Amino acid sequence: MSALAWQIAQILLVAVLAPLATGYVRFVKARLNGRRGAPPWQPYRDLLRLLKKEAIVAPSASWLFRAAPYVTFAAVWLAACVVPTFTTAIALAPSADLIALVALLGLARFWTALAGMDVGTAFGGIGSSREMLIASLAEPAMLMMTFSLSLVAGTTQPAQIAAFILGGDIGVEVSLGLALAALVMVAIAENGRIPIDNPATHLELTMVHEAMVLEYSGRHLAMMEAAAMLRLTLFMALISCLFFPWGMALPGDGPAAVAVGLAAFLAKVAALATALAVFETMIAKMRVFRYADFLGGALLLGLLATIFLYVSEAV
Amino acid sequence: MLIAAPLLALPVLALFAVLARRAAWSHAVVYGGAFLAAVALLAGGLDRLGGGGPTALTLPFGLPWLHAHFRVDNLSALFLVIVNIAAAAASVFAVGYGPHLPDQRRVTPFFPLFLFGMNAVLVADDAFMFLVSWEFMSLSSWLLVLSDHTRPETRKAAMVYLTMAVFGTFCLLPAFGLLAGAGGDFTFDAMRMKELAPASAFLVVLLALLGAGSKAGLVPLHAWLPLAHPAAPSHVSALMSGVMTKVALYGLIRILFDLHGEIGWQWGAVLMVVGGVTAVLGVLYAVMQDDLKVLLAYSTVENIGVVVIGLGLALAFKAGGEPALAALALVAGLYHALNHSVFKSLLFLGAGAVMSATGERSLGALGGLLKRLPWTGATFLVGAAAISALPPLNGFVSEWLILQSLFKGPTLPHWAMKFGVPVVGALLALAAALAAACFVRAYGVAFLGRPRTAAAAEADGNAVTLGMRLSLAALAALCVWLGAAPVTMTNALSEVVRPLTGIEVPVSADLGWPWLSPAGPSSGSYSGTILVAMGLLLCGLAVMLVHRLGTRALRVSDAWDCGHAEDIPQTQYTGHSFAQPMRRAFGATVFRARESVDMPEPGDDAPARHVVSMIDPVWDGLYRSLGRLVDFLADQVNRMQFLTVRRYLLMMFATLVIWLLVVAVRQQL
Amino acid sequence: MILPGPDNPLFWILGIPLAAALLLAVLPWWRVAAWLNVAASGATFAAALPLFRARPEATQLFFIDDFNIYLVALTAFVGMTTAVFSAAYIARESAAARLGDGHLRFYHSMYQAFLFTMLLALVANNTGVMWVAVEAATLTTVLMVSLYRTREAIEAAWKYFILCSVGIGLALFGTTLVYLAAQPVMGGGADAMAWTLLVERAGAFQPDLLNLAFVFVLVGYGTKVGLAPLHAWLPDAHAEGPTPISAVLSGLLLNVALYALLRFKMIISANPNTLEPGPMMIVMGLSSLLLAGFMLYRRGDIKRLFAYSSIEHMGVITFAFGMGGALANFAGLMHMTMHSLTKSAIFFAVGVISQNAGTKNIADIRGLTASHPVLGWAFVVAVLAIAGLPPMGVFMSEFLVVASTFARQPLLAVPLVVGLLLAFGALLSRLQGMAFGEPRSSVVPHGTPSALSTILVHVPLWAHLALVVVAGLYLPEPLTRWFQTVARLLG
Amino acid sequence: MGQISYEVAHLLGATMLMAGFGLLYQRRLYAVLNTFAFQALALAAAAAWQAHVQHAPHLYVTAGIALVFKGMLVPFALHWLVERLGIHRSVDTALSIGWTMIVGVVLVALSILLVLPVTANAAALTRESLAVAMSVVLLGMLMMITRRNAVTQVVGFMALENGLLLAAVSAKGMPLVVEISVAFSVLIAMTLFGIFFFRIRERFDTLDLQYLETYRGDRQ
Repeated sequence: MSALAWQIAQILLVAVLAPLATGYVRFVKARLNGRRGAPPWQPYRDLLRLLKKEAIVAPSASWLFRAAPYVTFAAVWLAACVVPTFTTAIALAPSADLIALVALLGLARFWTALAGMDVGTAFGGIGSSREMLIASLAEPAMLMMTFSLSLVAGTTQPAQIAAFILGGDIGVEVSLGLALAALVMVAIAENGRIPIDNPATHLELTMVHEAMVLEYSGRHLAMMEAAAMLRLTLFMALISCLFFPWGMALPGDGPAAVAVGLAAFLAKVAALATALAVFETMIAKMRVFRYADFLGGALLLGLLATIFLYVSEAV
Repeated sequence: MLIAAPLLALPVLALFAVLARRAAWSHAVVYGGAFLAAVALLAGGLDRLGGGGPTALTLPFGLPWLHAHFRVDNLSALFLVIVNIAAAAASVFAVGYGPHLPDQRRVTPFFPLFLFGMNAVLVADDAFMFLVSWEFMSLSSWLLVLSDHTRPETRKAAMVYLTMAVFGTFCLLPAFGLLAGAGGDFTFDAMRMKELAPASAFLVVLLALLGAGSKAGLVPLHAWLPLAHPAAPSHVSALMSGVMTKVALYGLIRILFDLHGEIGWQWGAVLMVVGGVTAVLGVLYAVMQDDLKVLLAYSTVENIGVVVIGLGLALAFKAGGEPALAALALVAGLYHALNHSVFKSLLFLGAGAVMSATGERSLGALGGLLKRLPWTGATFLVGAAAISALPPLNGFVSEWLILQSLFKGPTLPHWAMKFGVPVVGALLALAAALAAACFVRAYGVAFLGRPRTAAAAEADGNAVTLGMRLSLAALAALCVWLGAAPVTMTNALSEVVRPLTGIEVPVSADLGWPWLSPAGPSSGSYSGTILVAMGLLLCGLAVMLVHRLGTRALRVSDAWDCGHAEDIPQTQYTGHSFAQPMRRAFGATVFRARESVDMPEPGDDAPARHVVSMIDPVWDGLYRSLGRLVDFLADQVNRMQFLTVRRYLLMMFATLVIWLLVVAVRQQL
Repeated sequence: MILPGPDNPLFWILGIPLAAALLLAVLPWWRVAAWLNVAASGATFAAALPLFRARPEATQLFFIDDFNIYLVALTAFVGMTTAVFSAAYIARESAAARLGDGHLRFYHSMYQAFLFTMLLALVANNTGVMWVAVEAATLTTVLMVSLYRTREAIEAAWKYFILCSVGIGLALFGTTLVYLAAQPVMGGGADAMAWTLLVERAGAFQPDLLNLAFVFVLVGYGTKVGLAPLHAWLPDAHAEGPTPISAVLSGLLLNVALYALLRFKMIISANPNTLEPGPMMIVMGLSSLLLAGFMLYRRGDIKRLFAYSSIEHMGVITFAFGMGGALANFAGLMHMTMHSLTKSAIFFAVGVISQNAGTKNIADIRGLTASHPVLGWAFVVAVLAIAGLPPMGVFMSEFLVVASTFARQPLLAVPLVVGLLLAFGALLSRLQGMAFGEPRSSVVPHGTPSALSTILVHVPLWAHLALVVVAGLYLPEPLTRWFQTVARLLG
Repeated sequence: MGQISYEVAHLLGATMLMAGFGLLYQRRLYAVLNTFAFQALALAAAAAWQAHVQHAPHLYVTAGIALVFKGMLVPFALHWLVERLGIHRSVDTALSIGWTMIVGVVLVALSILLVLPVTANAAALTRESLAVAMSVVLLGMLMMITRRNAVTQVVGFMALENGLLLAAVSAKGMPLVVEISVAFSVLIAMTLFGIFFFRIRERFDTLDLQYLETYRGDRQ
């Protein structure tokens, strides 16, 4: 029964936390750039404002255009619900594993990309097309990472992997490091961060995610934005769950351990967000057609992570 | 009875179609009859799948000393189900679709025959009847491809198709010959009993792979598929792509898992690599296509690759002494076969609906159809999502199962497998991701955006009749059902694979019915049912929240498009432009894709052109060179037609003298 | 030497065509002659049927066994159906003034004479009589090949004549050698040429002499069978003569020549010390198959196309007999029968097609299924049948040949399969070009077909096709038994 | 039987073989015809001798046919044809005469090599005749191949056929020899008729067969 309670708590937590995490990243970046920046809770205000605004829909748009924000948001939300954050004892844990997670993100992307094409503008098409290219390499990279983790831990369930790593008899593995690197690269790409995409850009020819949602406004845009924020949080949760699960509560743990887990999770998110901000500040955006190299690299790292397992086994 | 009677009814229908070809209502009768027969066969298959041992029947024709053997076991029953789901849907669809064809009289007689051929392959229990049905299936579908015979490209497609089909038969035929041995007992029972010499065993697998692979469309034997499948009328394309390729896989499974005794793990590796390459190449081709049906055909190639990865994995596990994992991989492959038949039929029928409404099948001529064809658009979306392996639809479940079993691959003791499996896994993942790109492109360009031509703008929603809509909706519902509640089907599948792997695999036993947990609950589990429920819940929650917190006001106004919005629909992204990043990233190496801009001199008012050149490595490297070789040799040999009588006499004389010398030499020895 | 009396079916089988030939030679009205031709062929077929009930005693001259019984029936049957087709064909040729009355009188007489010689070759128990009959068959057809008197026809006839005469000469030498081998054992005289006796005693013959004899017989009768590289006469003789003659040449004469060859092979096989004749037949069969496979790609003349297809099939059959063994021999016998029925059906169709199109040029024939649906589809079925697609009969024999070869000699099966595929590709591309696409609009047919002549073509055509389809799935039990007996004898 | 019968048969066979070489050697058409007539006479003599030795009176018929038809009628007919049709009187060779002779010798060697070991236990008469007959057959074929003119080809064919008949008459007690020789005669008559016929119809301007071949169907 507690699993259900924790699950509900997580559902609410990720939804509430997501804008804050994004706001925090922006905040740190602004500070690093020497600006004052908006406060970290600014995204809440933005979203609320958008919700209150009238939504504008082009005449050429179909029902899909209006449904996509909700579907996208729900898919990402669902994905974020199944990644253990503060405890592995959540009710949905056995219902979706890492593969399903990748696919849920794919579902969100599928709808967003379609929505980008629905109005029939050039920019929407550009965004969708590039997004799908990125995904076509990012997804395999993430699956390869899953593969290596499943070889280490014997499972694809994030909760089980976290438990396995917490179990401790693992030591430092080269392949885990490679897998982490792959996941980070994928995370950067999937969230449209520099060097793949610039979330703040409005220079048309360089944007990817923003181009897809270009035609959205009002509550639709709010949903899309919220989904993006949620996705960022999701990846942070994923990285911390799979590679830094320390502090996370396990099934059977009491509320005290869960409280510790929650604190640890918030700390991890803060740390990752800071790291992201620092990284983005230091690096420049890539040309569109170098994405393939970047993500191909991620895919290769994922593959290497798997193969290194045998190397270390053989040694 | 449930199987024999409808099977025999199909040729009768064909005869009726010939006799009543002038009657306007004849097609409705034929397709209606085909529908009933398919439903009966489907019921028969499901019934058999429900339980009981195999039923066998021997009839006094076929090879005289052998007679014709028929048998329905679980594997046949499963494929009967696969075939006849699509067949029933296609028949219903065809009632409304048929009149849109240029010459329906060239379709109705062969459609039931095609169904007959496919079903007969599944129930055949000796090599002769198997091959007769197999060829019959090819033959009838060849005629269906040729129904639009006045177009030269159709004839070329048909030509390549049947030649490849016969090539396949000539591979399977010797494989059966080897399995039967010199004694010539061609019943499958005798083959199961037989021990093969190592060389023969090797050859059998190779030939089976070539024979069934060419029919299924494995790279590099796939070349006919994207030519022939699109050339046929859409309801036939649906069957060819969705179902006939499955019949080919049935043949492969029947030989590799049932008739053949022991197969080395190396063949599993070969199958996996071939499958992986097929999957990636297939989808890469698909993502570049402009013709909707060609795109779908190439996507079939991809999916066959995916299934074959599963089969290869199962072989490797079986040989490696891991029957439980072999069963899992086989279940995964079979489930994907089933799923693909459902959503590929759906997509092809959708393409048919688009064609009947617009008369176009080129992506460049479509656009904005979702508004004009809501039924087709919605169901096609389901199909596109399913084929892109998105949860909670069926395509995802089978890909998930395949990945799960793939992740267990490194438990095999062979180093080649340990290193190879991750690579295949990467190929599979790449294919899946590209498939999503491919179908976002296809759906986005055809159904979304603004109409690119008048034909698309004036798409006639009434052309998609009730029957067509029903058939599309039924298949779409099936996609959802097979995705959301996969357990009933996977349990049936584990019954199917039990005799083939010798072990039962309780795909969902550990956690209860909503979850699939193929290799134990701690190894990975998935629940489509719960995800659907949760997804709907969260979606509803989001909608509720938004509407509570925000306004519901909505205004229809011009598109923003960064201020560049223009009325000309040509400013939209096209299929070609959508594919450009993919073409640059992958096509440059695989297809040697080159882009060049042809910019006229200043003062020249010719339009600038952007030219893309691509080379199909398989077609050019293999088929064209083979064609050239045949041409060259034919030219050389043809000289013998124009010699003088004296030279012909010389040939005769030389033959005589050579044989005399041979005899002289052999007598001395 | 006892000739059969009227109570013996052989009397009628041989007597009817012989008498008809003589009668037709003097009958001046070709319309009557055409019907008489049909009637005589029908009567011959009817006379052949009692053989199934009771076989006459074997004499030194004639005999009926499991091997020739069905060949006699087949020959009489195809002779009859071709005569029916011929009536339609000739009527249109005559109407188009392509053949004169004198030619036609000669034609009908020779047709019956040809049937007579073939039946004689089949029922002859004496190897010498068989030889004479095959030679006479050559002579009767040579003149018919040159019937149109075009330069191509005369050239074809000349080549046919020279090559087959030399071939037949070599066959005689082989026959003499067999006699010489038998003579020390059997003491000379007619006994030493009677096949039934030869086969019984062959074990005691001098094996080396038999080897030598087989080489001559193979090259000799092989020429007549059309085995490459002895085939040169065949395509042109088929292409330039009247189409009914092409039908019987392909459907019957090749079989008869092969039959002669096989009779000798049985003698050789009956002697345990001879060299295996199989490899020679395999080589000749494969070379025919491959040669024809390539040749088919360059054919522009519809009749020559199918003539090469006959070479291909004779190659397959010879290969099958060369492989030997119960399965392959059975397949060979089956293939002989099926090829005969199918190929003659194809020539029936081709005859009408080229009359309709006014040309034999493949490139000028288009869209048959659209312009002449019934004929066009019959043609499609027939060509698919000859290309070896099920459910037609050729598939069954090809199935057996390929499967059994692979089980025994996988390496030999590779060229076999390559050849079959090559031939298939060529035939298919030609078939698609002719049967599908937009029909040609600017076609000047040779004469217009009457309703009767259309029926006269379609009845034999569809009858053959029906037989071929049925046989592809179901062989009557006695036929199977005969095939199996013969297959055993062939070793 | 005995030595004499063997010697005579041997002599006649050898004569035929020599005549066979003679055919290859001749450069003039009339000389070829004469040589052929000589070979036919030798055949007739051989047949008659066998009729005598084997006490087989029907062989006299064969001998008669050979003598009258091949020894006289055919050479005369060919003479007439050559004159009437104005055919070149010289032999048009595809392989030089020297080489033809060498190949001929090789062929004879092959025949002997093949036949002699095979017939080790047969009667000496048969043995010798068979080797000679086979040589004559092969030489006749060689002639057909190495000579271009239609008339020489026909002569080659008839020489081949002489060899066949020699084998047939030498085979002790072989039935049907007469029928066979009649059949061959018909064949030859038809050949001559054919040549004459083609010429009469004026389809071809020459009897050199190369011209005939240009009328082959199915050229592309």
